[in-house]
Amino acid sequence: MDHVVHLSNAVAVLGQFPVLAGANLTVDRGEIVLLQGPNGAGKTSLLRLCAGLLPLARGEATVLGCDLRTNRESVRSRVGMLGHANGLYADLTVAENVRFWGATVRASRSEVTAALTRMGLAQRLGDVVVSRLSAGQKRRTALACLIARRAELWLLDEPHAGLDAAGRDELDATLREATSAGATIVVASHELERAGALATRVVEVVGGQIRELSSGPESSRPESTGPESTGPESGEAN
Amino acid sequence: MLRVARLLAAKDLRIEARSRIVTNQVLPFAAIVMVMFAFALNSDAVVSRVAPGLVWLATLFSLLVLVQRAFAIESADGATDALRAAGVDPAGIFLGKAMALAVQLAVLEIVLLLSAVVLYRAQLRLSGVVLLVTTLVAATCGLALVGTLYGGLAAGVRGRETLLPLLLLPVVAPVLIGATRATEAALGTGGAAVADGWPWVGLLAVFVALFGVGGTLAFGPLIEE
Amino acid sequence: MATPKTQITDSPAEYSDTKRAPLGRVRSTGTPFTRTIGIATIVSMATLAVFGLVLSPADVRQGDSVRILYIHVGTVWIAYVAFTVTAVSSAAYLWKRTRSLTWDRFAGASAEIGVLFMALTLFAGSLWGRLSWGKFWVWDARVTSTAFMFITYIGYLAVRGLGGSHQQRAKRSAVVALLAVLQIPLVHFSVKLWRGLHQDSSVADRTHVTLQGLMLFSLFVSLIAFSLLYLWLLIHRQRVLAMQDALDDKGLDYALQQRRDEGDL
Amino acid sequence: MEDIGFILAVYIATFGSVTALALFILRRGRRLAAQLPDEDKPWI
Repeated sequence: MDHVVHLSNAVAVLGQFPVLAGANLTVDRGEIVLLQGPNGAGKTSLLRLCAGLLPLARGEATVLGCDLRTNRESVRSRVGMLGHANGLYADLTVAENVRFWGATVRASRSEVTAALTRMGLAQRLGDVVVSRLSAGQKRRTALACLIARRAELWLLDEPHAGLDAAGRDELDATLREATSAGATIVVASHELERAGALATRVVEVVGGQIRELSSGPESSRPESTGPESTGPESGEAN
Repeated sequence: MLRVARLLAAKDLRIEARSRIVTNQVLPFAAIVMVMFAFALNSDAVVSRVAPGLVWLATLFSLLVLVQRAFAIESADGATDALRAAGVDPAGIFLGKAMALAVQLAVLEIVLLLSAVVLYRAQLRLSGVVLLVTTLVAATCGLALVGTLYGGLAAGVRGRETLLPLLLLPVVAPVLIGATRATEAALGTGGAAVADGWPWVGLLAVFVALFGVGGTLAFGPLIEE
Repeated sequence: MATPKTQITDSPAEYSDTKRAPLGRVRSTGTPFTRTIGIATIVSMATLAVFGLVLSPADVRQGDSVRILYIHVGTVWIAYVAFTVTAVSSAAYLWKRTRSLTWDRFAGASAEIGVLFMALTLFAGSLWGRLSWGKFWVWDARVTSTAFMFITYIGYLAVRGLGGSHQQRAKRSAVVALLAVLQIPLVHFSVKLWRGLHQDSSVADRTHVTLQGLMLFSLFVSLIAFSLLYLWLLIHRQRVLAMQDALDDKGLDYALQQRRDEGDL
Repeated sequence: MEDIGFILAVYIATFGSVTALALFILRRGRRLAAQLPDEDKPWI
C-alpha cells in the first residue's frame, strides 16, 4: 500500500453525465489535500468515488489498497465521509445520533463520548433533538459522528459550511490531530484562507479533472508520518 | 449482521416513538379506510362476512404508507448514503428495517382487527386464538419483508410514490389471500372451521421463508448505485 | 383478413434519404439469418391466418370460437417462453463474472416482447371466454396468475427505465427479474389454493377440446409461427438495444471531451 | 355467426400489434444504425 489514494484517469458517471472526466490524483499518508474549484467541477463526485459510493466507469482507482474497480465495498468501513447532507436523523437527539453512527462501526462508548466532547456537544446540546438545532450545530453533530468513526481516510465536503468561528477552530484542530494520529484527509472547500492554511497541498478540480496547484504553506510536501509510506515514490499503487 | 439489524430496528422504533407519525397519522388513515369500506359495501351482513378481507386490505394500504415513511427517514438527510458509506452490511439494514416495520404493522393490525369487531361485528372466538396470533405473526413478517425490499429499491429513484405500489401489490397478493382465509377460519366467518386455516398459515410461512432469504440477498444490489 | 405486413427484407432504396449514412448502405439490425427467419415468419403467419380462419373446421362443441385458440395458445406460449428467457438471462448476467450487458439486453428485449404477448393473451383469452363460458373473466388460478405476471413484468420494465448507468440498470433489473421468479409460483399456488376451496365451476369439463386433424395442424402452425416471430423480434430488439447502449457510450465520449474542455476555458 | 366479430378482433389485434412492434423495432434500428459505424454492430 504505497499511496492512500491513487486515481489514474478515473472516470465516473452520473446517469449519462461524466462527473469525473479522467482525474489523476495521488494522496499519501498524513496529507491534508484541499480540493478547490467552481461549483459542478466534480469535487463532491471525487470524494464520493474515494468513499466507494460512486462506481468507477473507466480508469483506475485504488484507495487504502482496495481496487475500486473490483471491490469498492471493502473500502467503506475504513473511510469516513461527510457529504453535503449531514446524514442525521431529525427525530433523534445529538447524542443518540452520534451513538448510532458510532455503533455502525463498533466504536466504543468512550470514543463516542470523546467525539461529543471534542465538538462541544457533550453538555447541554447532547440531549437536544436534531430538528431543533441550527445548521451549524447540525454540522458539528455530523462531524462528531465522523470523529467517532476513527477512519483512516477522511473525506470532507464543505466541512466549514455553517460553522461559527469556534466551530471552525475546533474542526481544524481535530483534523490536525487526526493527521498526526496517522489519518489522511481530503477536503473540498470554498473557504480558501481557512482551509488553505490547514492544507498541506492544494489541487484544483475543473471539468472533472484535477490540476495540481501548489504545495501548502510549508512549501514542500510533508514528511509522511505513516510507517508504510517511507519510500514515497517507490512503486505504483495497484 | 444481526447486530446491525438490531441497531437499525431500535433506531427506527425510537424515531417512531418520538415522532408518532404512525400513531397520529397512519392509524387514523387506516381507521377511515375501514369506515369507507362500510360505506361502499352498504350492508351489515356483507360487511361482517368480508370483515377479515377488509382488515387485510386496509393493512396493505397502510403498508404502502408505512414503507414510504420508513425510507423517507433515511433519505431526508442523506442517511442512506451515510449508511452505505459506513460500510454497514445491507443484509443487516434490510432485516433491521423489516423488524421495525413489522412491529409497527403488528400494532396497526391489532387496532384494525379490534375496529373490525366494533364496526363490522366480527366475532372473536377462543378456539381460534392460536391460529389468529400465528396468522398475524406470519403475515406481518411477510409484509414487512417484501415492503422493505421493494421500498429500498424505490427509495432512491424518481417516481417512487407510484413505482412502489406497482411493484409491491402484486407481490403481496399471496399474503392477502392467505391471511384473509386464515383469519376467516380463526374468526369463524361464514362458518369456516379453525382447522381450515392452517394450510394458509403454511402458505404464509413459505412466503416469509422465500422472501426472507431472497430479500436478504437482493437488498444490497438493489440499493447500490 | 389480417395478414402480416411486416417488410422484413431490407431494400437498399429505403436508405437513399438517410442523412448520416456512410458510403453504400447502412447496415442495420438485419443479417441473412434474421432475414431467413423473417421470411419464414411471414409465410408461417400467413399460413396460420389461412388455416385458422378458413381451412380448419369449427369445433363440434365450441363452434367457431375455437379459432381464437390458435392465436391464444401461440401468444401465451411465447409469453411464457419470453419470461423464462428473461429470468435465465438475468441469472446469467448475475452469474457470469464478466457482467456482460448482452445478457441484460436479452432479458430486457424478451420482457418487452413477453409483456406485449401477455396483453394479447389476456385479450384473446377474455374474448374466447366470453364466447365459450359466457364471461370475459373467470377467477381460475391460471387466468389470474397470468394477469399477475403481466403486471409484474410491467413493473420490471418500469425498473429498467429508472435510469442510471448501464451496469446499474442491469444489476437492479436482474435482481427484480429473479424476485419475480420467486413471486410467480407463490401467486399461482395461492390463487389455486383459493379457488380450490371454493370449487364453484369446473372450467376444464366444459371447455375440453379434442383437437384432431386440421385443427391440431393449425395449432402446430400457430406454435411454429409464433416461435419464429419471437426469435425474430428478440434478435432485432436486442440489437437495437445494443446500438442504443453503444450510442450512449459514444455520447459519453463526447460528453467527456466537453467536460474536459470546461477546464480549458 | 355472431362469433365472427370476436374472432376477427383477436386476429386483427394480434397481427396488427405484432406488425406494429416489428416495424417499430426496424425503424428504430435503422435510425440508430445510421449513427453508428459497423464496428459497433458485432452481428455483422
